[in-house]
Amino acid sequence: MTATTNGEWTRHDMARLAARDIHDGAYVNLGIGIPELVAQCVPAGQEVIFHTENGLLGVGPSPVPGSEDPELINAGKKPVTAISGAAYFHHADSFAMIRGGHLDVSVLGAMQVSATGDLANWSTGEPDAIPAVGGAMDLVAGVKRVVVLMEHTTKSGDPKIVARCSYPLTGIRVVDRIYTNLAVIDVTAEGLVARELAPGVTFENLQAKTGAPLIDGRDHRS
Amino acid sequence: MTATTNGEWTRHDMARLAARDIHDGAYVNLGIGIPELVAQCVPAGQEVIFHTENGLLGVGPSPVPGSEDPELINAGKKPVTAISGAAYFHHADSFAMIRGGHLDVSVLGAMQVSATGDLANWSTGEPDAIPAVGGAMDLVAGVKRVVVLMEHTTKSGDPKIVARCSYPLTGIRVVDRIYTNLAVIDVTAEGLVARELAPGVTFENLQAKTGAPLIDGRDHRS
Amino acid sequence: MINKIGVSAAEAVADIGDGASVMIGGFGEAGSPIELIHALVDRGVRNLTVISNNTGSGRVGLAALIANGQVAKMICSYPRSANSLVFPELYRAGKIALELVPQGTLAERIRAGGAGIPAFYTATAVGTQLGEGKEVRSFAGRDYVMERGLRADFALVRADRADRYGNLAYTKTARNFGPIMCMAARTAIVQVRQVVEPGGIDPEAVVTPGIFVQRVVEVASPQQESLLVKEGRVYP
Amino acid sequence: MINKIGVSAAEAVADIGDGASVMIGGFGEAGSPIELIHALVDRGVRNLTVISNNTGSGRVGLAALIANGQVAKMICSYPRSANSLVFPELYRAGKIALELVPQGTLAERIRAGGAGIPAFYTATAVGTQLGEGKEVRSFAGRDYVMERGLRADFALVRADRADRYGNLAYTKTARNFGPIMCMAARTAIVQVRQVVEPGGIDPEAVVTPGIFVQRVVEVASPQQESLLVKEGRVYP
Repeated sequence: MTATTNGEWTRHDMARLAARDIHDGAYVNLGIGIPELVAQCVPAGQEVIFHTENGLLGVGPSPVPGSEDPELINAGKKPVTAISGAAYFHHADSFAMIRGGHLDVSVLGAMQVSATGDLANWSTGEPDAIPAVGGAMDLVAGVKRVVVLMEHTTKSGDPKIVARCSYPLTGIRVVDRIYTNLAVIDVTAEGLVARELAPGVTFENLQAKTGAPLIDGRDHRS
Repeated sequence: MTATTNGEWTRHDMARLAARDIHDGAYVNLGIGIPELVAQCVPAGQEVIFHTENGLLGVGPSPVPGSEDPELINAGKKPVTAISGAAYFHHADSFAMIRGGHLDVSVLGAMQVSATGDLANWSTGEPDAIPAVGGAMDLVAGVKRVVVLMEHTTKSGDPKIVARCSYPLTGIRVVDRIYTNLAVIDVTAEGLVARELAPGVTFENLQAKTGAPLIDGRDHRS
Repeated sequence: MINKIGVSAAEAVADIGDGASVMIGGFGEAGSPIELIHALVDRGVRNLTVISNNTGSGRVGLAALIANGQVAKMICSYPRSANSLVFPELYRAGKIALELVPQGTLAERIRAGGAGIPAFYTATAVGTQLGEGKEVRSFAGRDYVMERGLRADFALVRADRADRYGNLAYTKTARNFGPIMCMAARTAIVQVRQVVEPGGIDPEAVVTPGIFVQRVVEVASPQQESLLVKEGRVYP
Repeated sequence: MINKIGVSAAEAVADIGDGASVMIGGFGEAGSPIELIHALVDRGVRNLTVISNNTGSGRVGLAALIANGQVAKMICSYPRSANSLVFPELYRAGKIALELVPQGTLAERIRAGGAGIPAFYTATAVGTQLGEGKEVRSFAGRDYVMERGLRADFALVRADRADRYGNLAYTKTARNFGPIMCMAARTAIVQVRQVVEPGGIDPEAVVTPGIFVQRVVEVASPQQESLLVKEGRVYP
């Protein structure tokens, strides 16, 4: 695993770590932003099927510039392609896949994750913000495993992993694992367990940047 | 309209009367038995689309003997054909059409119809009978207009139009019109209204064979 | 590489155990997965709950499974038909339980189960025997009964074509319950007439996307139930 | 003879009046029926409730309808996007109401409305702001909120092909909300790129059966919203 000069993981590192943990043959929905990078990081020899909630199972790589099709887009409204063996369907069928527990993994960005796996990623709650939720609440309620890819702290250095979310929730007790630029952290019944640390990060340093108690789980990786 | 030598309507007469009342362009589901004859009686120049609840919109005529397809059947499990412009769909979509009020007319057979339009057509309620309901309860609950085609009395001469159904109900206050070998009768808020009588039938004779009061509505046909 | 194809019918049903719930596709013989059902007869597992619109004909297919004493309970809409002999006999003898469900409610309960909907309301069966004991609730002045989503451990389904991802296309009215049963089962096992390459089914015309299918068995020339019944065949 | 084709966009929307509820298909520009929306802008009717996943881009299509002051309320999942300027401005000024619905709940509410289901339960939004005020009920130990089916007076939808019966085929991810909105609207109005003869759409590949469609408008070369936005176009 490569890392930045300061010993933290890059966004691509985070995506590679998340991709490593996705089992061969899994059905996966990728959120907008850093999660989109996961599609490029599927290990050689494995096959993962990507779902986009706007009606496509079997999302392929980005189109060659100039060959974009405005009727073939992902949930972020970016042009995509479809693999051979893809299927199109309408929105109710697409969310039947999500709500019915048929997707294996949902990879999402986040504004905050709580010590018990509550997720906040749809609204700052500010009075003049335009609230917009999209499919996030459906994904966290329906997909078997929900993982978050995000920077460990805000731009101003505040922890995004917190005892309790201050932003409006997307779902309660929904996050299973968090990948940040500093660490891989599991949400367990015992609490937050740090499984892996970026090369330049110490446990003490990680704890200092985290708004909830961490358990050092590096000796008993799941 | 032809009639039998005793002045009663034949099954084909009843089907023709029912077909006459179906508007051009209607979507219609035909029950098993006498109702199936309605398909052959659509007036020239009109087009009616027949739905079968096992997943076909655009049921065509019976296949030429020898060309039956066991995978192309109607709800009575008889071989049918499909018109050009037909569509196949699964059972949940098929009953979405029914339950969602998209079908214009449901033509059903009946064991009993009550004075208020209750329908009994699925079970005799006898202890050793094998209960079987099929799609009848869905049809009467969902289709905009429900009409019944049946013999006016049982084989032993008992009225099938009754004050209250003695057989288990298929639905409450669901029947709009009844076509029998003797008459065309509407279920209205005022009661049962005889709209048309077969040529050899008098109102008094009809009333004598009917288990609920009839209003003579022949002067104000709807 | 994802490949859901390649198992035999016997292998495909090898983990269906005693007491399992099994959805079985088909409306009459159209879409009935007769080879998969016979593989389940061969296994001899018992105490099954079977969800299927009918109860089979003659002594083959679903009727053979019932005749073999493997089914403790049927959930269906129409257990009676021209050549349905086995179920009525066992039912009258009190040897098999029946949950009778209106056909559209059955379809919607299965679809709901597959779509993660635990319960919904429908006007079907309000005021009838089949609505008895169910919660009644009024919306906009009309009464509805509450019905529960239905899932199963397994589904046995017949389709026409499949690719290695499990994408399915069906034939005419043999589609019927297949797509929704694939959605509602934890393990959906599908027999198809033909396996095609990925892309061999137009992605616009895939009826069941592969995510709903776990195993595909190729049966190039399936037996036709009505012919077996006409010949008086008995399985096994 | 049944023939749902042959009207112009203006004729197709001529009976959409003040206060109507209108479902508008599309996910972003994909599947957005821009010519039908512009015909509705031309009509100038007001006080509309619009159900659509987004709120449009730039000053064309759905955004033009909103900018024109015709929409009193939006029911949608994602009213914010890169080129979404009109809605935020009116929303902040208190000139348009918003019912925010999770995308999957929105889709299922529309499908339920079309399928005659007045209400259903979903785990989506439990314990969140968007679940507040909704009935919560536990099934098998898990909490769900009750959501209501959603219907509308009209739907404006874009598909790829139609025949005179109203059977529809779509293109790729432009399918999105089209099929369920056709189901849920009392009058579904569809613009298509091409009209074909009956049978021209394989009956196995019809996505929306004609029973759900009332009017079809052929628009052989629809405008592309993103290009209009890039050019800074303003409708009308």
